[in-house]
Amino acid sequence: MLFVPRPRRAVLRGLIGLAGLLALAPAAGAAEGRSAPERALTVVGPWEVGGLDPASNGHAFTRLQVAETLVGVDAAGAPAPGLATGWTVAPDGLTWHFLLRSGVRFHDGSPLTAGIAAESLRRARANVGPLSRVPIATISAEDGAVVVVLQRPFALLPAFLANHTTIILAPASYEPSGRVVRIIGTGPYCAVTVAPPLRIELERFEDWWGGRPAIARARYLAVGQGETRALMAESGEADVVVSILPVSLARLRRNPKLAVQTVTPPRTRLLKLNAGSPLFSDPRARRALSLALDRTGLAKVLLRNPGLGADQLFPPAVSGWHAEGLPPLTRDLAQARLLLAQAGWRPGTDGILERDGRRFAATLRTYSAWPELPPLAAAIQAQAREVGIDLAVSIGNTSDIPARHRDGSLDLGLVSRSFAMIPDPLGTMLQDFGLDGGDWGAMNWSSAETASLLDRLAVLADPAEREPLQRRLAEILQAELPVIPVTWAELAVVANRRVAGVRADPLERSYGLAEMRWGTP
Amino acid sequence: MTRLLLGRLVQAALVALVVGGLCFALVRVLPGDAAFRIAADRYGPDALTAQAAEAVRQELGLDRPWPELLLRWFGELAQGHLGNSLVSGEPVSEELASQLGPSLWLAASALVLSLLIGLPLGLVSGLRAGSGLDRLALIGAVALRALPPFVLGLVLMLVFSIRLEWLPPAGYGTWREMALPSLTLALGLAAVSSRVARDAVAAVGATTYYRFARLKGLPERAVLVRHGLRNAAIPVITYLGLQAVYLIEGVVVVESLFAYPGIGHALVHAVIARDVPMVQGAALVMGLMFVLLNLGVDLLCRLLDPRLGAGR
Amino acid sequence: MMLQMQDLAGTTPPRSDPWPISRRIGLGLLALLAAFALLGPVLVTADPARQDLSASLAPIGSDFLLGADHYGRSMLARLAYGARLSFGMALLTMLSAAAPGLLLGVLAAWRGGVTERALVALSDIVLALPGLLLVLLLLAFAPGHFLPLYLGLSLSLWVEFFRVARTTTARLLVEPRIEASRLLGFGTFYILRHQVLPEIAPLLLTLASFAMGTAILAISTLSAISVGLQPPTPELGSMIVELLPYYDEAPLTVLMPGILIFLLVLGLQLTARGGTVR
Amino acid sequence: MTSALRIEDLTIRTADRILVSGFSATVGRGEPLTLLGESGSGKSLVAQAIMGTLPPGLLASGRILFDGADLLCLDEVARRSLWGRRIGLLPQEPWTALDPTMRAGGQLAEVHRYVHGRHDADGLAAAGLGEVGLADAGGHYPFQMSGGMCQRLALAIAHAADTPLLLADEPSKGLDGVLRADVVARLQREIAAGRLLLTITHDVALARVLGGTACVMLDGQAVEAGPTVRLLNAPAHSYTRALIDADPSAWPPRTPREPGPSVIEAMGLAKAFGRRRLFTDLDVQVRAGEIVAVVGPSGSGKTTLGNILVGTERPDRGRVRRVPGAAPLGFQKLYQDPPAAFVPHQTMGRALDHLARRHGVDRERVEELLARLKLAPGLRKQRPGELSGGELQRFALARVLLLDPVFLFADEATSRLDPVNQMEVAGLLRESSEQDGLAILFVTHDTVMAERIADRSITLQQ
Repeated sequence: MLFVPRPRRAVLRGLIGLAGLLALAPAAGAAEGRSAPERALTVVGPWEVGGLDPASNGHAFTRLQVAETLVGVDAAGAPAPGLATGWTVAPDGLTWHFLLRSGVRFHDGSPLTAGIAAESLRRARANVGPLSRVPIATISAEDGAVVVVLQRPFALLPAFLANHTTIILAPASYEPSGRVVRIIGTGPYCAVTVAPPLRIELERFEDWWGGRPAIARARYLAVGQGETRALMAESGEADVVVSILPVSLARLRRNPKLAVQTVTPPRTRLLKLNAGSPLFSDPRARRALSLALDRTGLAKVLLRNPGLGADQLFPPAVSGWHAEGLPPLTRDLAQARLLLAQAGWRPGTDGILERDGRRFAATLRTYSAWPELPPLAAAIQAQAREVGIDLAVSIGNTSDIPARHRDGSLDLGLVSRSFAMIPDPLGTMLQDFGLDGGDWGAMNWSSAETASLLDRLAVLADPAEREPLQRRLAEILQAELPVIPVTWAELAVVANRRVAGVRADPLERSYGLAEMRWGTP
Repeated sequence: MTRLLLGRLVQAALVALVVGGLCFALVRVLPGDAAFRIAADRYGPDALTAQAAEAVRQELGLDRPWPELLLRWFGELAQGHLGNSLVSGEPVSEELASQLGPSLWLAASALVLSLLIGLPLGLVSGLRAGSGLDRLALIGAVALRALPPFVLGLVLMLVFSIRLEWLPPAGYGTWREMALPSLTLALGLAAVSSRVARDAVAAVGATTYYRFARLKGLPERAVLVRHGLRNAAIPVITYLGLQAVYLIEGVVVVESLFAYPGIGHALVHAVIARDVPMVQGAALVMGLMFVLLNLGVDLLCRLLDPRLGAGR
Repeated sequence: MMLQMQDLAGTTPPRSDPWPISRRIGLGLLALLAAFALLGPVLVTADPARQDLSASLAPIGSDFLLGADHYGRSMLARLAYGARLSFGMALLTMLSAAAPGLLLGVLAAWRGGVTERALVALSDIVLALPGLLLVLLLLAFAPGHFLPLYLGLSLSLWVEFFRVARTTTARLLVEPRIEASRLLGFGTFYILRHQVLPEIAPLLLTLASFAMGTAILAISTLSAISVGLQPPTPELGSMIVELLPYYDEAPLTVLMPGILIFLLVLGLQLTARGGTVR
Repeated sequence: MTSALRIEDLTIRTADRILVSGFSATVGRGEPLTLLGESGSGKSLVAQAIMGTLPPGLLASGRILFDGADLLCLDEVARRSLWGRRIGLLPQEPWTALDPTMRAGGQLAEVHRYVHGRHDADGLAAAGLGEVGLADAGGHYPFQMSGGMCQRLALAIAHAADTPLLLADEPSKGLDGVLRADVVARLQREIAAGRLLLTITHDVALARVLGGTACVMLDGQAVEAGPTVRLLNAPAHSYTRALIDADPSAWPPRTPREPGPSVIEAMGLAKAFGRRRLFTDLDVQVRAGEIVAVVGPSGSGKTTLGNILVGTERPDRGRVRRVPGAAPLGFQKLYQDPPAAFVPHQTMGRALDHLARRHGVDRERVEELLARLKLAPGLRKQRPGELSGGELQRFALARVLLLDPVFLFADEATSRLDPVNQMEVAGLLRESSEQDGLAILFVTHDTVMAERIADRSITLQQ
């Protein structure tokens, strides 16, 4: 034993002091963003920052305008010049020329060449992503142009080249193995630090081909909780907040310091049914379920906007696809019960329908990646109950839907489907309503007519020619209901009034940092 | 002393083995196709397709026999590697490092705050055990204890960010962003530690030696500081040793509410995404941190109470 | 009078009143809550799952006694059913954590030696394992079910009981009175039953009260990361999460489940410690 | 410096009963006052009244004059200002009154530093420790010091306070002969230094050596007072006499008797704790009807030896042989601290019933045993905390005798009792050894008691 007196008090003081330090000392990177003369524009969004791989996180870099694609998108959602000033297609519809914009430089100063662009595209094609679904034969470079040769005509090529997985990066971005180790793009902002999972720091790229952006420094913060995002806006910590919970909207609108914009993106929350299951193989059952839904109620209460009730697949904003005058999907419990009765379902003792001993009971699967889905599911559950359909809600992982689509164990799924991955909705339609259905679309449902319609659309470029086909498609889906539209979506962007030039992009392709500037609050 | 260190060392080793094996086994036997889960986490809900999942399966060789995978993990662990994340492909150690830092800052500051709040409160209520103030403190503690952390956090945001506009509601980088989350955690901790402190103080106050210190003629302050605090601190510290785990892992909600990067966040994310190496890595780090922390607690207690060192 | 126990420093005899006022209040509270949880579902006719979107967030005192949640479901009904489920499950968790914790703790202290060292090592490892991990993993087997959730919780909760039971028992066992009882021919069971249990009971009670609170909160915490939710089942913890977005429009409604939890923990606390020094 | 402490007509009462009535006494320079009496006689209350630490709910009337003020009229603050400056305390059983987590030096130094604000407190402390022979114990914690060392540290603290008035509370309690003499010597030094000394004790021998005046208390009354020597030599009051007779030195010597057959034998016992060797190659034999005393300084292994014999501890070497045919429960033990040997929440009645039921003893047997041990039936409803040490120890004896043991290990069984009870219990032990032929191993630190009660003694050295 140590009998020698030790200076215990001193040791203790030391410890306490240390503790104090811990409390007060600023955490790592304290100085960041505070010492700068001009405030960094803070953009807050729900999407976490993943790695650098364009296939998984390209969207982050297009939204923040760090990297750009050959083809852009205009206000109407049609393909527009991007890094390519224009394109031509040979009469055979196979060979495409994309003329590169001249004088474009990467953030590391190196010039953009056709070769580099072609290389990026080849990588994108080899990787997971939409481009790998395009019937491409070769991608090569000619002087000042990227040449894409197809196996068969495919009019959507430009739209596919607007997808964020096809961003053009400087050769220095890749390490020999082909892994992206830094993002060197051509956009108006360069990524100074990419700190997964929550932050990206941006700096203005002085010699962007589009001119010098007004705001010098910006940063993106990923904030998962909708409530927190709203508070970030209210507290003035954030300059621009993307995607606000419907509940918070009214409050934010009342706030004089904030400007709220809402747009309707081409996104629909829909019920994906297994048309192969005995429950839903009969179209009458699908229609009955659709008739049981109080879409307006759902939209009013949960989305705080009655107009979002989806009475057909596409919202009005999607021109050419939203079919005017299509008989809307409405609520009619009597009609629903009638249809179910015709389909042979009789109410059992507990009010749940039965047919030769089998209850009309199914599992409604959804996931929490979109915060509105679980509440919607709970409401749908209650409404289905009223016509005698017993749904058990299971909230799981996003992957459950495609996985169970594959092994056929899905009866019913509530999903949020975006038709903007490829700016042209057809891109998604091809994926979802082809002959053997799609991971997020039809399941065990196919219609020869739909298939042929899609095939014909795939080679047509002229909107006027496409319009009737698209309308026909909408009619079939409305009648057959391989998927039941529930609500459309609304994207709310809130900006502090000290920032001017904020524009909400329905396609969620870009936050439009380059157009923003500091205004007078 | 050496025995103590040795014991903790053995514990650390055991933890490493158990954590590694258990996480691996559990994550393996979980229902749901790992390839799909990983793909979902990589490409997001909109871009996830079966085709993507298949690509993932090929790339990661998820269909390889599991003993091979487990053994490789342990093998790499022995050399100090934690493997690569299945989702991002980055080394687990790097991913954790970027989140461990903030987590530690958060935990440490929360711990200190909770002491600054809990101890004085416990002290006064302990000295006046049974008084109105004591009862009030109890009710306060219970209230804090009954309030889910995210509700508490929200309230704090509303007060400090919206009403007073003192602190940012979320983000990270400087102490300002850290203040609210650590306060949220600290209050939850202080709720209980204040009661522990209160009981400890009350107990010490009832001892003969404490009263004799008074009769010696020491001023009350000296009595408290010289004979009260040290003796009362021992149970409090031991308790905090247990609670610190809660700090490291219980923070998940707080982290997501305040958009603060942390290891709890990493763990949940990894489990959901079936990112086995990340799960193992995160769990391992947490486990070892716990061991380390308890070592600290043991040493501190011995420092305060020499009887413990004497093997009594 | 126990003056012979006093020395000059003026020891006051320990308060021996087994029913201090605070304990009575606590018991009263618990009784009320129990009644609400058990009788509520029977008396309240409203269906906790019945939605009426037109009555979304109806205020207190309207055609709903305690108002309605965002789906227009009767809060009263949901609280009653929620209380039954949450309290019941919390009790279950607490018991399934306390029973093994207590037994193993006493066993460890009683047998000592290898048994003790092994058990302590085990508990240390469990402690070092993130409880969250255990719960998450267990849950993945039966997503959306509460039972595995609570059992998963008790997997990490039992340790605390174990540690307390062990240390207190160990301290008791060296007391002369235990040795005396042994010499007087009393068996192990008698000693545990009449001498050990009665003395560690109060401590365990305090632990238990916190454990139940912790259990319910853990649920809400997990619901917050959307684990363990299973609509439309009313469960206090997940109710808070469901309602949270509406904190601005219906703060009181959001708080209601929280208040129930608060009353439960408070009641347990008052009962367990009776406001006296432990 | 103050000349005297005068207590006039002090009465202490609770709401419903009087605990001390009309007590008057004076402590003068060189005239120490010793309050004699059993626990519960109210002597502690008097001291508490002086100190101002009466438990809440007790009211004191009368006057306690000191420094020309009436202590009873002082408010909290004024009272505290006296502690350690005008009135000092020598606590009973100092090992419980010392901070277990503070070194000896610090506990002494703080008196200099915080009470008297003297410079070089540490130096003074070191000197003070040296004076009481603890020079090299300054770095020790209480748990590293023997009872005697703790007692001396307490004395050093009291000395450092250097208060005109010193209250000594049972200063000889739990100390063996040598240590007790040491304490007395130091107290006398304080008296010589002109300090007023008020001692509370039930130790007649202590009172005798302290001299001055003595006052015998019974049930809150001062039954007899006067110069100690006269009072102890010519006691007027019966209780005083009882008290004097109760002192072991006054016990009738044990009549030599022919011991019965050997009940238990131990050969070549050896026991050590870590590096500390208690005893090696020790032989012990106890015969039926024989009382064997084990004496020796604290820490010499007296208790351990007894435990080995009853089988609650194992020896490192050597073996214990019990008489063939003796029931395993025939070897029993009495404990030093009676309350610690009972289940606190169990009434005596229940405890006995459980025991009787377990061993199939019939009620009559229990009743007559209780009667024989002078335990009123009313006590059966009490819990341990509500009984006096004497009563508890007699219950302990009762429950042991219920199993008709052949061997009993009495571990300091009387040391915590006041004289009258002590004699009574000792008498009962003697009685049962004579009547039932019980073999008793009587462990004590009190050599006088040992030679009075035992047939022979074993002395263990440190």
